[in-house]
Amino acid sequence: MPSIALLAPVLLPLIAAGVITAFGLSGFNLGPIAVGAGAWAAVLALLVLWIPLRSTQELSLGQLGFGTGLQLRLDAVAFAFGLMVLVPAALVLTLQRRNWQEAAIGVLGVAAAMGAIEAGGVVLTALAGGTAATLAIVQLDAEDVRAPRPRWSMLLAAWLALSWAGVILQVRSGTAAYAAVPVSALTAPVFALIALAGLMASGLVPWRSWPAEVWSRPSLRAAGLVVATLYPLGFYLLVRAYEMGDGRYPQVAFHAILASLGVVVALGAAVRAQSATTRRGFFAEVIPGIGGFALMTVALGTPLGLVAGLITLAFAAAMTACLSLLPDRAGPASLVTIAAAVGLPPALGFGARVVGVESTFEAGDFFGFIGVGGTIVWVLWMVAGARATGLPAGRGRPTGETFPRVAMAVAALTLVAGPAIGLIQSAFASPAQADVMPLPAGSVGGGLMSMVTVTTVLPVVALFVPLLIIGVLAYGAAGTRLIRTQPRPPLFNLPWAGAAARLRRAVALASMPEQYRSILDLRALEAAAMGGRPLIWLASLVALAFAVTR
Amino acid sequence: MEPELLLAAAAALGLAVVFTPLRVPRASLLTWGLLGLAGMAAIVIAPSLDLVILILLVLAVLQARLTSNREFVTRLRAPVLAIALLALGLAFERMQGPVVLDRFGAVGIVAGLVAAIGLLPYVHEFDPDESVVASPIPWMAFIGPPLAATVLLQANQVIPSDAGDAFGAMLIGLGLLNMIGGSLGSWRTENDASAWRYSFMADWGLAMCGFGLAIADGRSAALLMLFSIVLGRLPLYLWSRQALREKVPTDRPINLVVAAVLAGSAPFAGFPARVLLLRGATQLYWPLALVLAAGMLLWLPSSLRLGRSMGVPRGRQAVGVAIVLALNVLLGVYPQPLLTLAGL
Amino acid sequence: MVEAAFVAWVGAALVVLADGRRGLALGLVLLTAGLAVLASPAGMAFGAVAIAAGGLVAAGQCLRSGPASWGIMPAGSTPRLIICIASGLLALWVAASVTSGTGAPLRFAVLLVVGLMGARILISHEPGAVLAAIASLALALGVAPGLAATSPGPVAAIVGALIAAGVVFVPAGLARLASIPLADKDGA
Amino acid sequence: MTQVLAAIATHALALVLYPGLVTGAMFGGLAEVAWMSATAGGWSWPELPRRRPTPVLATVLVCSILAAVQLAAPFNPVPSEERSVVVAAVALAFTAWAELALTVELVAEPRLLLIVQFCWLLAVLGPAVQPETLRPQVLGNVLVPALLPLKVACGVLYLVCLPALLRLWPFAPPGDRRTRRRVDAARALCWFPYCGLFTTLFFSPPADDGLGLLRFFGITLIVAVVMIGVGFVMQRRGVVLARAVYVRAIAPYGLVVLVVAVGTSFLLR
Repeated sequence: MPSIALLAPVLLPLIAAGVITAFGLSGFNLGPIAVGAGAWAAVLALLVLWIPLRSTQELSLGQLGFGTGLQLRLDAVAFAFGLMVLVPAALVLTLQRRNWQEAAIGVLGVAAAMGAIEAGGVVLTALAGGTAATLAIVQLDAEDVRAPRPRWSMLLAAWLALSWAGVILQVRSGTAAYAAVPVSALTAPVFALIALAGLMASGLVPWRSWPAEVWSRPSLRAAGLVVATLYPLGFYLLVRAYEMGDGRYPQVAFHAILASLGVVVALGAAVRAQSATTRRGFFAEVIPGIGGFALMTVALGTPLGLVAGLITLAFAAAMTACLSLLPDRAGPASLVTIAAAVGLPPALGFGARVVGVESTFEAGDFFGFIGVGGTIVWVLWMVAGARATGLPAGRGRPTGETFPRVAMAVAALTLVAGPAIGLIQSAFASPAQADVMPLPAGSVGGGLMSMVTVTTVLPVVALFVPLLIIGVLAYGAAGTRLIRTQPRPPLFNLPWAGAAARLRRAVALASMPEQYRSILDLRALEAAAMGGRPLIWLASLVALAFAVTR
Repeated sequence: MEPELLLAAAAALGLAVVFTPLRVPRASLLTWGLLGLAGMAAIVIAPSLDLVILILLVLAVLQARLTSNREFVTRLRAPVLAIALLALGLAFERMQGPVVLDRFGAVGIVAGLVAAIGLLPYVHEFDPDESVVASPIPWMAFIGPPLAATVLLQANQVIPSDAGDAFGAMLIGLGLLNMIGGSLGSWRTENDASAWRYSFMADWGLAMCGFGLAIADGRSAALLMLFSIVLGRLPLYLWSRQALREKVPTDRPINLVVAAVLAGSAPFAGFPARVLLLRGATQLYWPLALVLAAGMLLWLPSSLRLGRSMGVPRGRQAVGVAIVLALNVLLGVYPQPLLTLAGL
Repeated sequence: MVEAAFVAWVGAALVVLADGRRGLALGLVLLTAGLAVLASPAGMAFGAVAIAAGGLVAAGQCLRSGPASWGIMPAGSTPRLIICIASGLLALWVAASVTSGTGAPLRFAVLLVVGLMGARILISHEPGAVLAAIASLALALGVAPGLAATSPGPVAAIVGALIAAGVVFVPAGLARLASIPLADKDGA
Repeated sequence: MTQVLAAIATHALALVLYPGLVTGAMFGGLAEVAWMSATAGGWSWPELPRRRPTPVLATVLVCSILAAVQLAAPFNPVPSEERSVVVAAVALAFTAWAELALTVELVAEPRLLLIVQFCWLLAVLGPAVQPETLRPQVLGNVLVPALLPLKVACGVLYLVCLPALLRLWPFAPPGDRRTRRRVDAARALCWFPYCGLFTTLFFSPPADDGLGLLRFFGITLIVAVVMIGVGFVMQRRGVVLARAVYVRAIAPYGLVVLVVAVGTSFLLR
C-alpha cells in the first residue's frame, strides 16, 4: 500500500463534503446514505490500511509553514481512536436525515477529527482538532442556535494550549512529532498543558460540561455527531503523551491527580444521573460517566490501566452511537441501553470497568483507593440506572432522527460483547498500548479467551458466555410490565451542587454600585482613549519615553 | 514581506470592487483604491524611511480631503502626528549622542507607526457613519500593513542594537495593549461599526507582538496576521456595512464561520499566526506566551458579535465571502508558500 | 549656518504664531530660506535649490488664500509663543549639547521645525494654517536626510519640495471628487 | 477448541450448580426459611412466589451466581486465579439496587442503604489495597500482623453492613403491601454469596477436601445465623435501634476504617 494512501481516511470524508456541497448548491440533497458513505469509506480505508500490515505507517508531505510538517501516521493508537470516531459518526450520518449544509459540516468535522488522530505531531493535531472544534460549534448552532452547546472559548483554549505545548516541544527539542520527541522534552509544564488541553477538549470536569449539556438539546442530530468526533480527542492526547514520555507522565503526581479526577468526573456524572428528572437526563450523563472511568484508568500509567481505558473508550463510542439514535420513550430499547450503560454483567461495560478497577489495585501504592472510589461511583451508577428505568422519558425527539431498533441493537451488542473483551483487548487495545508504553512482563496479557493481569485472570469467554446464556434465559422469562413510570425523587442532592451556577449568576449580575460608577466610567474611558485627543497622545508619548529610560 | 502585503492589498481591493453590492459605485472605489495602492507601492519601493514618511504625508493629505462628517483638520491630526513622530525618531537615530537618544528615536518610530495606523493609544477619531474610504479603516487595514512592514524593515537598519531591545519591547507592549484593548472594546462597545474598528486593533496587537519578537517566527506570525487583516477582516467589514446599518443580527452558519475566521480559530489564517506567535514568544520569554495565549481567548466574544453583525451575504457578496473563507483556509492550513515568498 | 538655523526658527515660529495669510507666507519664506541654506552643505546642493523653489511656491500660494492679514500673535496666542520659545530652547539643547558631531544647526532646525509644525497641526483649526504647516513639515522632512552620516542625495528634498508646493493646491477639487460615491449608503 | 468448550462447561457448571445457582438457592432457601420462622415466631412452610419472574429477579440471579463463583469454596470448579473480589463485590452491589428499577416504593431507606453499600464496598476492597491483589483467597490468607487491624476492622464493618444489604433491618419499603409472607426469592439468592464472601475474605481459604468443605460452609452458616440473629434483634427493637446503628454509627465507623486503611498503607509503604 503506498504511503500516500494514509490520506484516504481524511480525504474521503472531505471529498464527500465537497460532493454534498456541490450537489447541495445545485439544489439536490444527496441524502443520508450518500452522506454516510463518506464516513463509511473512511472506516473502510482505515481497516484496509491497518489490518494487512498492523504496523506503523508514515507519510511526510513537507512543511506546512508553522514549524510543522504535514506528517501523517497510522499506528495502533490512531487505528483505535480512528475507529472510535469514525464508526459512530458513520452510523449517525447514515441513518439520520440532514439538510446538505448540516451534512457537509458534519462530514467535514469527521475529516478534521480523523486528521487530528492521524497527525504525526502535536501542532498538526492541534490544528486539526481546533478545526474539528470549530466545525462542531458551527454544526450545533446551525441546527439550533438557542440550544446548549460547548463553550467555544473552552474548546479554543484547549487547542491553543495544545498548540503551545507543541511549539514548546519544537523549541526545546526541535520537533513535536510524537515519535521523535525526546523523553526529556516532555517536562511537567509541557505535560500540564497537554493534559489541560485533553481535559478541556473532552469536557472532563466534575461539573456538568458540554458532553452532558448537548444531550439536552431538542434535536440530537448534531449533538451525537459532535460527541462522537470531539469527545475521544481529549483522551487521545493523554494517550499520545505516554508515547512522548516513554510510557509515563513526567511525574507520578500527574498519574494520581488525573486518575483521581477521573473518579471525580464519574462521580459528578453519577450524582447528576441519580437526580435526573427524565430518562434523557440520565442518558445525558452516561458519556461523561464512562469518560470519567476511562480517565481513571488511562491516567494510571500502567499497561493494564491503559488497555482498560481504551476498551472503556470503545464502549463510550458505542454508547454515543446508541444514545444518538435512541428515542425518548419507554420500551426495550431504553431498558437495554440503561443495562449496557451501567455495566450489567456480562456486558462490555462490566468487563471494562472490572479490569479498570483491577488495574488501579495493581498499580500499587495508593492507587488502590482510587479503585475503591471508582467502585463506589459505579454503585452510584447502578442506583441511577435502576432509578432511570422508570423515569419519564423526556422532552421527546423528532422521530426522523431516532432509530430504536438500531439503538437497541448497538446497546445489545455491547451487552453481549462482554465475552469478546479478550478479542477487543488483543486486536484493539493492546496493540495501541504497546505503541505508547513498554510492556513489563506479566502486566497484561491473555488472548481471545481471557484477560491475564498480574494477580488475576478474567476468563471472559469461559465465564461470560454461560453467564450470558443464563442471563438471556432469565430475562427472557421475565416480564417488564411491572416497571412503573413515575417521577422519582433523587436519592440525594449535593448541597453545593448549585453553587457554581449561583456563583456564575452572581458574577453575571454583578454591577458597580451607583455611587462608585463615576470613579470608573467605562464609556468615559473609551471616549477618552478613542477620542483622538492630543493631550492623551502626548501623555502616551511621555510614558513611552519614560519607559525606555528605565 | 512588503511586496506580498502589497499584493494582498491589491487582492483585497479587487475583492471589494468585484463583490461589493451593485448599488455601490465601483469606479470611485477603484479610483481611490488604486490611488492608495500606488501610494503603498511607492512606500514599498522607497529606498529610505524619509521618503516613506513623505509619501505618508501625501496619502494623509489626500485622504483628509475626502468628504466626511469630520473636519479636515481633525482628520489630519493623527497622521501628521505620526509623520512628525517618525521624523523625530529618525532624526534622533541619526544623531550621535548617548544611548538614550537612540531609545527616544525608537520611541518616535514606534509611536509614529502606531499613530499612522491608528492604534492605541494614538487612535484616529472615528465616525461610524462615515464612508469606509474616508474613515480611519484604510489606515489600519489597507495602507497600514505594507506601511508597517516597510517602516519596521527600514527602522531595523537605522536603530542601533543598543536600542533594539527597547524597540522590540515597545512593539510588544503596545501590541499587548491593542490586543487586550481592542478585543475588549470590540466585545463591549455599543456600536457595531466601532466594534469592527476595535477588532482591527486587536489583530494589529498580535501583529505588533510578532514584529516585536524580532525573530523569524514572530515576523511570520505578523505577516500571517496582516494577511488575515487585509484578506479577511477588511473585505468582511466592507460587506458587513449594509447589515450594520440595518442592525439585524443573524445567527446563520455562515455567521459562525465568519466569526471563526475573525476569532482566529483553526483552520483559518489566524490560527497558524497564533501558533507561530506562541512559538516565537516561547523562544524569547515564555511568560509572554502565557499572556498571549490568555489574550487570544478574548477574540471569541467579539468575533461572535461581529460575525452576527454581518447579516446573511447574498448574491455577489456570498461569492466574495466564500472566496475570503477559502483564502483564509488556504493560509491557515498551508502558509508555507506565502512565508517562503516573503523569505521567512 | 547658525544664522540660517535662527532664520528657520523665526520662520517656523511665524507659521505657528500667524493666522493670516501674510504672516504664514512670510513664515514659510523664512523657513524655506533657512532650510535651503542648511541643506546645501549636507551634500544636497541640488536639494537646497528644490527646497527653496518648493517653499517659495508654497509661500506664494499661501499668500493668495486665506484672510488677507498678517494675523501674527492674535489674542490668546500666548501658549503658542511659549511653545515656540520652549521648543527652540529644547532643540538647541539637544542639537548643541546632548548630541555631538558636525551639523548642529541642521539638527536644530529639523528637530525644531518638525516639532513645531506637528504642534501647529495638533492645536490648529484653520485649514489654511494647517496646510502651511504641512508644507513646512514637508520641507523639513526634505532636508532631514542631511542628518545621515552618508550623503542622502537630493531625492527626499525634491519630493519634500514637491509636496510642499503641491499640498497647498490640492484641497477643494479632490473633496468634490470623493463626495458622492464614497458616502454611499450601501457601505463602501 | 476442546479446551475452550471444556472451560465453558466447567464455568457453566460452577454457575449453575456449585457454587452457583443451585447451591445458592439451597443455602438461601434455608436461610430464608429460618429468617421467616424467626420473625414469624414459629416454623411454617413459606409460600413460594407464584408470579412470572421479574427483571429484578433475573438481574439478582445473574449477579448472585456470578458473585458466588468468585468465592473460595472448596471444589469450586473456577480456578483460584480466575476469581476476583471486584467481580464479586460489583455483582453483589447490583443485587441491592435492582428493585429500584421497578418502582421507588420497593426500596426502604434508599439513602441510608447507599451509605451502607459504600461502607460495605470499603470493607470488601479496603484490605486489597496494600496487598495489591484481588484474588479472594489470597486476601483471606493475608495474615501479616500489620494488616490484621485493618482486616479485623473491615470484617466488623462487613458484618455491620450485611443486615441492611440483606434487608433484614426493620425498615419497610413504602410500597410493600404484602399481607401474606412469601419467600423473598431475590434475597434468598443473595444469602450465600454475601455470607460466603465474608468467609472467603476474612478467613484463610479452606482446603479442597471434606474438612475444608465443612469448615467453609460452617463459617458461612454461622455468619448467616448471626445475621438472622442480628436481624431478629433489630426487628424486635424496631427502627429506633436500626436507625441508631445505621444513621449514627456506620458512616463514622466507615470513616475510621478508611483512616485505618490509609494509615496502614502509609506504614507499610
